[in-house]
Amino acid sequence: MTSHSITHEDEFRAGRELSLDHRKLGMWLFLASEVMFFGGLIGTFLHYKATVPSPESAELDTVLVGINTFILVTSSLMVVLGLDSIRRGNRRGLLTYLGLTALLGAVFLGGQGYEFVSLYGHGITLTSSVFGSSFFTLTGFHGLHVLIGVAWALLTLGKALRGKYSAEDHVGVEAFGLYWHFVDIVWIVLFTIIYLI
Amino acid sequence: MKERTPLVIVHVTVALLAAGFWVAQNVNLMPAEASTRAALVDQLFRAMLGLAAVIFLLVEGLLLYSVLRFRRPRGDEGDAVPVHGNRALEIVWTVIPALIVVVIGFYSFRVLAASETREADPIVVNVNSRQFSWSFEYPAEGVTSTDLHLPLGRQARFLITSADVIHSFWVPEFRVKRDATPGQIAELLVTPSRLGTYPVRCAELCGVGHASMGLTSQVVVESPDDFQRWVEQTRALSGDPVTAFNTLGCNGCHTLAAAGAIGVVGPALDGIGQRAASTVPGQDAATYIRTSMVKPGDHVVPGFADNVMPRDFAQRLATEQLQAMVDFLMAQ
Amino acid sequence: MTSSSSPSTHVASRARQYVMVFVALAVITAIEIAMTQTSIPASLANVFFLAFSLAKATLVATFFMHLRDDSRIYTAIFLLPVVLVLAFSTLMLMSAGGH
Amino acid sequence: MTSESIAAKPVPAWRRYFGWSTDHKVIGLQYLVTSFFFFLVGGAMAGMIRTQLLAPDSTLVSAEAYNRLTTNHGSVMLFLWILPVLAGLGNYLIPLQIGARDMAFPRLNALSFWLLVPSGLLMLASFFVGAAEAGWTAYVPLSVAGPDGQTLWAISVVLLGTSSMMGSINFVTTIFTMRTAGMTFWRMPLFTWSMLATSILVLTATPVLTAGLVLIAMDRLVGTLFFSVSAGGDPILWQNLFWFYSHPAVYIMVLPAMGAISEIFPVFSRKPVFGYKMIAFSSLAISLLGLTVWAHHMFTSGMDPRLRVPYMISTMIIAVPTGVKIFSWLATIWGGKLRLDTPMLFALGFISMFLIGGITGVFLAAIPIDLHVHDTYFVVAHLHFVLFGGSVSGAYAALYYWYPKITGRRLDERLGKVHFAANFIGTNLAYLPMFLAGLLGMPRRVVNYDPRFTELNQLASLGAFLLAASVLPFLYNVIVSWVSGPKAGDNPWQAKTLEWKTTSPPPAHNFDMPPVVTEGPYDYGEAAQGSLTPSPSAAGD
Repeated sequence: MTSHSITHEDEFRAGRELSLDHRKLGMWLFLASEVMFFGGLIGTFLHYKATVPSPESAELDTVLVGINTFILVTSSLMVVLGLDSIRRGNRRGLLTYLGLTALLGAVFLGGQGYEFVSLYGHGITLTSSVFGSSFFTLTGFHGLHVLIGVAWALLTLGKALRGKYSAEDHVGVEAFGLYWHFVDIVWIVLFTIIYLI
Repeated sequence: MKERTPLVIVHVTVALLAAGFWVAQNVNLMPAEASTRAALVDQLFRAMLGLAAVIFLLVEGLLLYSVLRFRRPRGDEGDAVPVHGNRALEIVWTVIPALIVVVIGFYSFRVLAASETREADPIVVNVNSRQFSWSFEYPAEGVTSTDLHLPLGRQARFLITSADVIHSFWVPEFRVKRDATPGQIAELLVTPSRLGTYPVRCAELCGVGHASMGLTSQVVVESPDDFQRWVEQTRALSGDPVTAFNTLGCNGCHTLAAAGAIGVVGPALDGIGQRAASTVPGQDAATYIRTSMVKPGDHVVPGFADNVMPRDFAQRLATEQLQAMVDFLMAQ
Repeated sequence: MTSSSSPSTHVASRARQYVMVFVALAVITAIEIAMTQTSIPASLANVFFLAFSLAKATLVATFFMHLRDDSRIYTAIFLLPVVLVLAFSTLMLMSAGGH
Repeated sequence: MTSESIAAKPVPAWRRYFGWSTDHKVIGLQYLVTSFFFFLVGGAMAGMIRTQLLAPDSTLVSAEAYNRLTTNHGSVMLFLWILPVLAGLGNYLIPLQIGARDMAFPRLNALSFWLLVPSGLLMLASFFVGAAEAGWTAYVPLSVAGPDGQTLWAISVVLLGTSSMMGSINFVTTIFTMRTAGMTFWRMPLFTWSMLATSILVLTATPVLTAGLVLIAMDRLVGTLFFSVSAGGDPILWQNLFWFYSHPAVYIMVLPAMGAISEIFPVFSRKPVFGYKMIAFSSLAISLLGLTVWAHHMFTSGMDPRLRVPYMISTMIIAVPTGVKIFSWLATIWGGKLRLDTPMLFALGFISMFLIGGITGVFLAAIPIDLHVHDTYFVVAHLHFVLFGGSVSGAYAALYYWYPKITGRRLDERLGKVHFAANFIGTNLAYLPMFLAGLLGMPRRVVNYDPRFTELNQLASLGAFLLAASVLPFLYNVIVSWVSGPKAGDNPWQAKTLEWKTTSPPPAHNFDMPPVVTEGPYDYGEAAQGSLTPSPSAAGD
């Protein structure tokens, strides 16, 4: 029994020598594959943007989506401030900032829902044109990631309420944060290629 | 042993090169060369085959020699003399293949550039494909045919497209293929260099009729005079329902003796004139045949797949053309 | 990461840095939206938009995702697919020009 | 995380293999057995295909059934046999080879296996609703129009890809963070190196295929217009997305097999592996180069002419690291004391047959030749020499080599040699004639063919039937030896890699004491002895 408990502590020694935490490494590898997934969808969108004229894109409301972008960027700030709190042992701060993150994520989704509904009102739908198909698929998959992120934020919040995180142990918060910032980065790119260019 | 090693290496190298040279000179695995491109491609292929033979014999020879020569003596449980690597050797077997690859790449590029050079006054042929047949349209000559006739020695400029899924236009004797992609027009240049009749195949899986697609078409390379004669004959026959039947692509799926068609994807049409009246209650023969052409989904003959027959004959054919085809089929 | 038992006094807050990064992100976004309302020629504006987008993504990855302080291995894992996606998208756009 | 595997009973009860287990050895074996089942399924489909092709105008199966058979034969063999059998080997071996007690994420590991089973059954079940019939390449627009099974196929491949990505996250994390004391990167066994290179490819290439399959599934289910030509959809787009994964997939399927035979050559030659670092580097080089060459599958499809030559060059360059591996293996056995046991025979067979696949790959990269042989039986022959002569031979070599590790028993050598001979002759007989058929003008995926190819096809079918028969002695050997084979001892091959430094089969926690590594994995013929000494910290407790 004793030798087993020693090996248990010793298990990730190679990772520590490289200053790698296995949970964070797993998260980064997952994000790397997510980059490729969105890369496939982004490549599709750009290809059609270049080959098929899309007069519908004039209906896009850049200002509304710009505000939504601002909201998502703000939510990223909330995550790092939450992480900063727990790193200094401030659990109350973590709870507040995680709650704000989930709230801002939900607001972003609301904004996106509003945008989708108004585009459908203009006759731009998933099946109306190649632009519609690639626009809704790309932003829809991003929205799905935000939705999962909100659920994850609430889950992390629940764990934080039960006192799972401390100044020494907060990799769970960090892993969630990596995911959330990644979703933020994807949006920064999508905002540029869909709405600005 | 040690002093003999360089000599052995020289002997083996000479023998391998001689074998490769012999293979390049004497082994022909290709069908007839019927285009100028084919001659270039075959030269490249034979050169690569010679190189491949050298590498193949070298590796398999070393493998076989090692297996025979370096067997563990019975009862010897010890290890062999350890060798972890040899910098010079490793550089050699990295650099030599790299050089070979560069040479092959350069040679391939030369062949590609030479075989895609435009010549003056090409004959333009629109290659139209659909499930499961080819039709060849000569815009300048004003004729359309299921066979591809080409004058010897004059560059042909194919403009290849598809009406439904991806097909691939392949004439093995020309050594080239090009995908027929719907919504796109692909260009292909070929200069026929040998008189004769050659098959044309579809190389890209296109559905249930993929294997038989092209069996009703062939490539005929003929003298410019013969070609001119063929154009005039074909033009004279252009109103003929048999020609229409074949150029519309009906022969890709249906059997019809009068048109020489042997397709099996759709129902056979021999005797359709008699059967048509009694196939669908309440429809006379002419109505049934007309409906089957313009709305093929209404009555699918049992045992055959729906959604194979094109849906667009009502748009593609003028009223009188449609009527002529119905009359033609009624007489079968 | 410190293993001190009373971390609250030892770990300095990075909130200031985070807020500064956030302000930079917000300002860039504001400039972008403002630019869409002006009549700068599209080709010129697009260069700026791409540069802004790259800058914002880099700021988030570097500071919010801590790539600056963490092991370089994480950076490599993230950059390899980014480079591949850039190459893939460029080639997709090039082949779009071919038709 | 790994506390579950510690709590498990030291002697594995047979029941653990039929349920949720987080022990990497149980999961590895689950992968191996499941994938072999699917190998038999895919082989049965191949048997029907080759029976149909015995005669040029055979009507044994309809054209529709034939297209469904070829499509699912390819998909089952790639996604449900080769990928999972190699994942199974990786699962079983990586923690043992680096001295860890389990994978970094044991539950994720179990999940990735249990995702495989329903996805595989889903693919087979698609035969009840009209199986996919657009080829395993699923070119649009044909695949958008096909029967309902095409949708199930797409979903199944997405799930299988997800399973393979989860496995790869686990492999990379395990290799980076769980190596035992002294197990530096340059002391890692080459099989572990190859799995690392493979996992990088899986993680970067698979998601792009997933994205493409999502587009096909949405076109079919929701009515989006991605591949609707009349709306401006581009069929070439799918080919880019598909081949971005499916070309690297070839390396995903062959690199671990190369890793496995890199383990076998030094052991059965009693010599260190020649050019260890070069072999490891060449795995990484192949995987990185492999990500840049996908469009060489599209030379005939109307890609931008300016791009063709760069793709040709990058494709050909892959021959260089591949050649480095082959020559390093030859140098490893050169001057050794060779034992021609079955694992070694299959490893030698790998070289001799993979070589043919590799050389013909350079022919296919040369654009002028590709324009003739693309989509013909030449390609069919090439890919089977790579994947059957290469990957499957490597998998067999690995199974013969590590069977005593997994079961603690020896396989019958005579049956093994019969299996090897039948497999070797069958492979060459089945696939060599196909090169000629393709060069002479036979397209691939045809249910009937020109009668002048009859003899070539009959030879190929004969070879295929021999391959089918060759499975029987293997199955018999594996089953009977498991029950009543002679005990193998812990290290029957006197190998030096870490997996042989524990009992065979290993205890649930792999090593009684965490091993400390003091030398390389293949130091045969060196004076140093006793690479395995108890960890000082463990001993001191």
